[in-house]
Amino acid sequence: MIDLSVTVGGLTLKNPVMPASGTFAEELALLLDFDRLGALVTKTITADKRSGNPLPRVCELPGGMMNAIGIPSKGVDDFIEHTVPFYQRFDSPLIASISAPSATQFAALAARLSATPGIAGIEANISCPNIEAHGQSFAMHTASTAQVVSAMRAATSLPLWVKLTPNSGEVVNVAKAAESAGADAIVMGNTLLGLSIDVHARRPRLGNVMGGISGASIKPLMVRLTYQCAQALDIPIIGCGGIATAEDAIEYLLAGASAVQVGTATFIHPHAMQHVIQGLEAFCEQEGIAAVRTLTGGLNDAPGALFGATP
Amino acid sequence: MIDLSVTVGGLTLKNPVMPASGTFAEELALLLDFDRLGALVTKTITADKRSGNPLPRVCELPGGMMNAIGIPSKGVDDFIEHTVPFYQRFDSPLIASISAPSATQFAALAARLSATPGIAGIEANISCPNIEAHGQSFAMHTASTAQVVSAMRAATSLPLWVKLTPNSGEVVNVAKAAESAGADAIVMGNTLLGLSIDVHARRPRLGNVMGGISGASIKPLMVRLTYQCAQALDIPIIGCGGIATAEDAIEYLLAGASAVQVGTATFIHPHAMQHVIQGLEAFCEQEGIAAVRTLTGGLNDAPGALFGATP
Amino acid sequence: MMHEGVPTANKALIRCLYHSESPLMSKYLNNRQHGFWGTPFKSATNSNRGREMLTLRSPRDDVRIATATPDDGTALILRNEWVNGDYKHMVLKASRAACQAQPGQFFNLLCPAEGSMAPFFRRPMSTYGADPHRGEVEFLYKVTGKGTLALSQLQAGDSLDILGPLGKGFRLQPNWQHIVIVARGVGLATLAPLAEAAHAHHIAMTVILSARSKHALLIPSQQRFERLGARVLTARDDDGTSQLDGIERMLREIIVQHAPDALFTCGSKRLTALLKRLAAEHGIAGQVAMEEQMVCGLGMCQCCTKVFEQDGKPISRRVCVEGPVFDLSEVVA
Amino acid sequence: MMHEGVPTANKALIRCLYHSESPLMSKYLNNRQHGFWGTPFKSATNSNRGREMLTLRSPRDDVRIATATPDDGTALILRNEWVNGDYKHMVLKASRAACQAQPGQFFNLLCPAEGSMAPFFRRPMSTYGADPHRGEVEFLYKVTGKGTLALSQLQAGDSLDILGPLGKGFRLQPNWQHIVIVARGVGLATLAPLAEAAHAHHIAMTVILSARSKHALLIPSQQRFERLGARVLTARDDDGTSQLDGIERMLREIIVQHAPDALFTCGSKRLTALLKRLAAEHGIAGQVAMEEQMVCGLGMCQCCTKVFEQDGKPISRRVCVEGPVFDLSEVVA
Ligand SMILES: Cc1cc2nc3c(=O)[nH]c(=O)nc-3n(C[C@H](O)[C@H](O)[C@H](O)COP(=O)(O)OP(=O)(O)OC[C@H]3O[C@@H](n4cnc5c(N)ncnc54)[C@H](O)[C@@H]3O)c2cc1C
Ligand SMILES: Cc1cc2nc3c(=O)[nH]c(=O)nc-3n(C[C@H](O)[C@H](O)[C@H](O)COP(=O)(O)OP(=O)(O)OC[C@H]3O[C@@H](n4cnc5c(N)ncnc54)[C@H](O)[C@@H]3O)c2cc1C
Ligand SMILES: Cc1cc2nc3c(=O)[nH]c(=O)nc-3n(C[C@H](O)[C@H](O)[C@H](O)COP(=O)(O)O)c2cc1C
Ligand SMILES: Cc1cc2nc3c(=O)[nH]c(=O)nc-3n(C[C@H](O)[C@H](O)[C@H](O)COP(=O)(O)O)c2cc1C
Ligand code: FES
Ligand code: FES
Repeated sequence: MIDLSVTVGGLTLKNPVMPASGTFAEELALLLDFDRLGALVTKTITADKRSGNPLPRVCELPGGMMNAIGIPSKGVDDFIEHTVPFYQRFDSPLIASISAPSATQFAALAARLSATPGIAGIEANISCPNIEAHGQSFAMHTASTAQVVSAMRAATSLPLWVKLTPNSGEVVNVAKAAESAGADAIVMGNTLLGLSIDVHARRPRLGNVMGGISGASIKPLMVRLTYQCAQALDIPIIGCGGIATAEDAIEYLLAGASAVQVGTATFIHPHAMQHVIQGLEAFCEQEGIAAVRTLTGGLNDAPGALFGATP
Repeated sequence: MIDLSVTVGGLTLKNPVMPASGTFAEELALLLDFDRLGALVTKTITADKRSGNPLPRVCELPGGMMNAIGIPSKGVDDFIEHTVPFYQRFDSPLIASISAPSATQFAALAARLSATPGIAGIEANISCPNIEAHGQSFAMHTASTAQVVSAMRAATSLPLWVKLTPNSGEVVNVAKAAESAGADAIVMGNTLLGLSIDVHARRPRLGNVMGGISGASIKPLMVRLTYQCAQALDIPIIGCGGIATAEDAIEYLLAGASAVQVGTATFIHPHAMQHVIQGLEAFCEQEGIAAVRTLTGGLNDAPGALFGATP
Repeated sequence: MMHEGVPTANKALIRCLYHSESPLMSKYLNNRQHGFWGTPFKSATNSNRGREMLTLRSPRDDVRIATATPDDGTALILRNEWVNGDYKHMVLKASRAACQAQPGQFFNLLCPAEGSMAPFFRRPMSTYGADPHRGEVEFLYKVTGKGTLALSQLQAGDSLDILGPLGKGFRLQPNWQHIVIVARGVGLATLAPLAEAAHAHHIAMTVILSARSKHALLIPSQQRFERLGARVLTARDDDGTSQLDGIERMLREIIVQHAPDALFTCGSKRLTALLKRLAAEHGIAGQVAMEEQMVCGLGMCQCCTKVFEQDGKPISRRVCVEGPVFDLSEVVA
Repeated sequence: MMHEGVPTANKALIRCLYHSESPLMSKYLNNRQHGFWGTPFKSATNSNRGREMLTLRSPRDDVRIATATPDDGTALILRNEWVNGDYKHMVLKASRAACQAQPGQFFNLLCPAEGSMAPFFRRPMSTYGADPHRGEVEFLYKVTGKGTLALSQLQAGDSLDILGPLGKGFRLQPNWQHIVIVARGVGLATLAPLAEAAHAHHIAMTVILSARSKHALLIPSQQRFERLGARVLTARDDDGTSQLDGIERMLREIIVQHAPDALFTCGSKRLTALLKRLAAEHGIAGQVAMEEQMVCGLGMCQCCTKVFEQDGKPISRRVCVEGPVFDLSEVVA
């Protein structure tokens, strides 16, 4: 039997595959056995109720999508009263994804959830491009990242995963800032800010004008960022972006990720995560690998031989 | 007859469509009448001969590609002696794309070309991700951009187009720095740095490990950056990234671009630029538009009505 | 895999979120009756494949609604024929779970991807027919964009991934005597099975067909409804009768003559607003099947939300799980 | 559009970049002869469709090489049949320009795109046959990855965008008496047309077929070459003879007995190195058709470069335009 277990930011998961926040909810239990998943990551919640962005909130792109859902939320009270109890039936660790407008409010929300039994860890969504104007989330810069992560670190002893954004031009520095401020793991990462226009209507396809790109088109970018972060960090990295197959997941593991999150793919194939887990097992069997965790950072990244002539 | 002409950074072009540097060369004259193109943009050259990167230099991605060609060049002498004369046969303006390791060398190369008859403008490729380590090109930061652009501005009176990179986290500030330093137009933009791994060989698919992503997958990102730059700049913007059809081009025009460049699409369909030009004309006819330039900035970007309830 | 099936969640009683309007279990007794539009629904007995009953919490009260669990399976296309210039009728061999679909429920279809023009999201499609005995489900769809074009190119023998049945369908009260259905354009596909179910329930029907002139579906729909014993009135745009006030006049006459128990419609905002007003005015029940852009169809992505009203306050509901059929009283006109 | 065609560049004499080895115009006189492998090439007269002669500047000298201009057109598939388990033989109705293809030239094929597994780059494929009179071109291809799989699924009546003829093919000197062709695996597809051309030139041939055991192409190739009057020696891996030294022994015998004028091979690095050594040792000419990953196939993208040697110095050449056929003397072993 292949050992699929991995340890990530203070948690041991039965396998490296979990849902990406916002692409997974209770209703999927109608189709998928949640006990097969490495962890259960909830939709980002906020302390207060939020309505979310204007419609349309999604649009298609070639081989992917863009969204500006805008984190509609029933608030933390409903989350603690209804959502957390629902997930107690399953033995996979529950990771609560949170967002807030300020470092202090992030810390308060983190503290509130730390006091709630049944929550195994917190994923800080400091990278949502659809809340502040034009994607200026905390994770765009090192200073704001350090400030919000240290505030949360002081507020909770639960494993704290910090989710970053590819929209920042200094992702590795931001990742190091999160690490120094006490993050237990980095999630790399959230959606890439884009704009898609209906040329006949002369209108953006999303009510919020801009939105976050996800799916296959962002995979090479996110694998690169995972690789760069892995070179610079000691804490584990959770790779996320365009994963639909086991091969996609293995690219992230080889680049340095310890676990992966599957998002958009579940919308198209509700059993996507199950297929990725099965595919990981088959790959390890074929390649004679005893434990999937040994793939982490397994990339042979020596450049090719120099090209020996000018044209 | 529809008026397809546009003025960009001091040049009047017969239509807004031109090749993206590095995806166009003399051999295409065997298939395409260069006189039909808005402008002719050459492969980036360097003062000295360069061999270019190790093989493999390209790999496929879903609906796009990644490259780490590494600007192989025969040097400026060969360019002036053989390449420039070749293009004199055509009446479309010739834009020479240049790269150099330092601001002073950029300026020297710009001066050398300004003294060469037949060159209508210079495109400064300060955004190639495959030369310096891990994409740290000039256009990543405002200071380095200002320095290199002002040096070139002093060295040439030719129209100076500055090509930016989506890898920077402060693209709009970099664009403004280029504008203040004297750029006549911004090209938005070069490729997005990525990493693609062959999981069976445990090797990067490119000899240079990382490479630049191009094609359909980067279009929504580049349209967004074009839109943000257009809001902040007075100088014209040339949109580039994933353009294969007239509709793609019109997205950029509506977002604020005055002209567009077609790159990867020409590799798959050598007549791609011709089809885009024909498509622009047909679109204007259908929509009753007399001059294509009136599309520039035509996006109605009012956000949708607020969503009036919480879940 | 021919059929993903639901996990044998023997361990846990899975409680999910579900909206419920009436306490009545959504059971319909349908006897078999062939109509041009294909077979009506069979009785919706909850399949006893050793699965825990899935109880879904309604946002307001904790009523247990036994409903078929959706199945993420691959169906085999038996027929996929043009009904007229715009519409195709697809019949598939599908799983037991899929064939439990109720009128007003829908499926999310994985359209085949062809080159760069490939559709990415699944496309939602109402159940046009579902027959557990023949093991078949049917869709009647208008070919408009990338996804429906891809569906239209499928041939008998091809397979199609279908996710469903999804959402909450129409609710019929057993004590109802007479209902009115106002159908327009493609809404006919969603409402035809409702008429079948009402007929099986021995509930009398008046159907108002409102369509542009020689609308493709007009004549065949009229025949189908008439075969179910419905009184069919047509309101055509070209002869000016299908203007909203024309339909209002017809409805007022029906309300006076037949005192219908409930009004039903699908899709069009203006018709929904009219029915809501008349239903409130005369204390009649009413339901509307709505449409909104969807991605997951399961209630996870939050893209298909609309503003409804409840006890006078605005509340956000997901069309895919809390609908697509909503009570007229909740709808914001 | 059935056929893009070259712009009527009447205005300017278009000078491009092209590599040339020998001053001889690349003309081959081929008479028609059917072989299992399809029709050999017709004489390559430069089509006089009012186009300026395209003169391509060679990097070293300014020799004018008249060559067919590539055409970006859509061809109609006549046949696309399995030759054996791995290989398919495709025959297409193509444009006049396409049918001017010479042995060693290739086409860049736009493989159809199927969902997420769609190939993106065009796939380069040697001309297996080109017949201007029948207006047909042929490809013999091994089904290995995404692109060739997509090609293999095309049927008679389907269309395929083909860009070509591309690159520089084999050069035969009219005064040559005897040539040796060493073919291995899929290289047979590239070298078969060379044999046809040599035969038409009344040049005697010895062919060494080196392939794994019952290699799919072995027997049919042997028959085809023998029909052209070639002496065929086979070197099979399984009986140990196709080891490199086995082939070297055969070559040395042929050199001694027949004093061949030139040695030809395709693809494999080890065979190329062996032929380069023997050609240098005995002052014999030699050419090799090479393969490298390609995107544009036209010389623009710079991805298909290899290091060659010229006057003892390393120089970079593009396999797609300065090749795919190179002189053995330039190749770096
Ligand atoms: C619950 C429900 C039931 C439906 N039942 C039927 C039916 O029985 N018969 C029928 O012909 N149509 C029905 N529709 C509409 C059908 O989903 C759209 O016609 C279809 O999605 C159009 O996809 P396309 O790719 O052809 O068009 P495109 O314009 O290419 O679609 C682009 C995007 O917009 C979405 N979209 C476009 N039109 C609609 C629409 N009217 N409703 C929802 N999303 C849309 C598509 O799903 C896709 O995400 C139903 C829609 C919903 C929500
Ligand atoms: C000039 C030239 C002539 C050729 N002639 C023939 C021929 O007559 N018959 C034949 O069967 N094959 C021939 N080949 C090889 C053929 O191009 C490859 O088999 C084909 O590209 C594989 O594509 P794929 O999608 O099936 O494989 P994949 O593995 O999916 O291809 C992935 C990428 O690698 C490239 N690639 C893979 N193998 C090769 C290769 N051997 N050479 C160049 N690129 C490759 C593909 O083009 C594609 O870009 C030729 C190659 C060249 C360069
Ligand atoms: C519809 C939608 C909703 C999302 N909501 C959230 C969210 O609430 N919180 C969050 O951190 N990320 C959210 N994301 C981002 C995903 O978690 C993930 O980071 C991103 O989509 C990239 O992964 P993918 O390509 O596998 O989807 C959302 C993505 C989508 C498509
Ligand atoms: C093979 C290849 C080579 C390129 N070479 C250059 C170059 O030399 N200089 C440059 O400024 N951009 C170069 N680019 C980037 C393109 O000019 C263009 O900015 C980018 O590919 C995005 O456009 P596209 O999606 O239409 O290709 C190259 C791109 C490719 C794919
Ligand atoms: S379609 Fe995803 S929540 Fe309704
Ligand atoms: S394939 Fe583009 S230069 Fe050879």
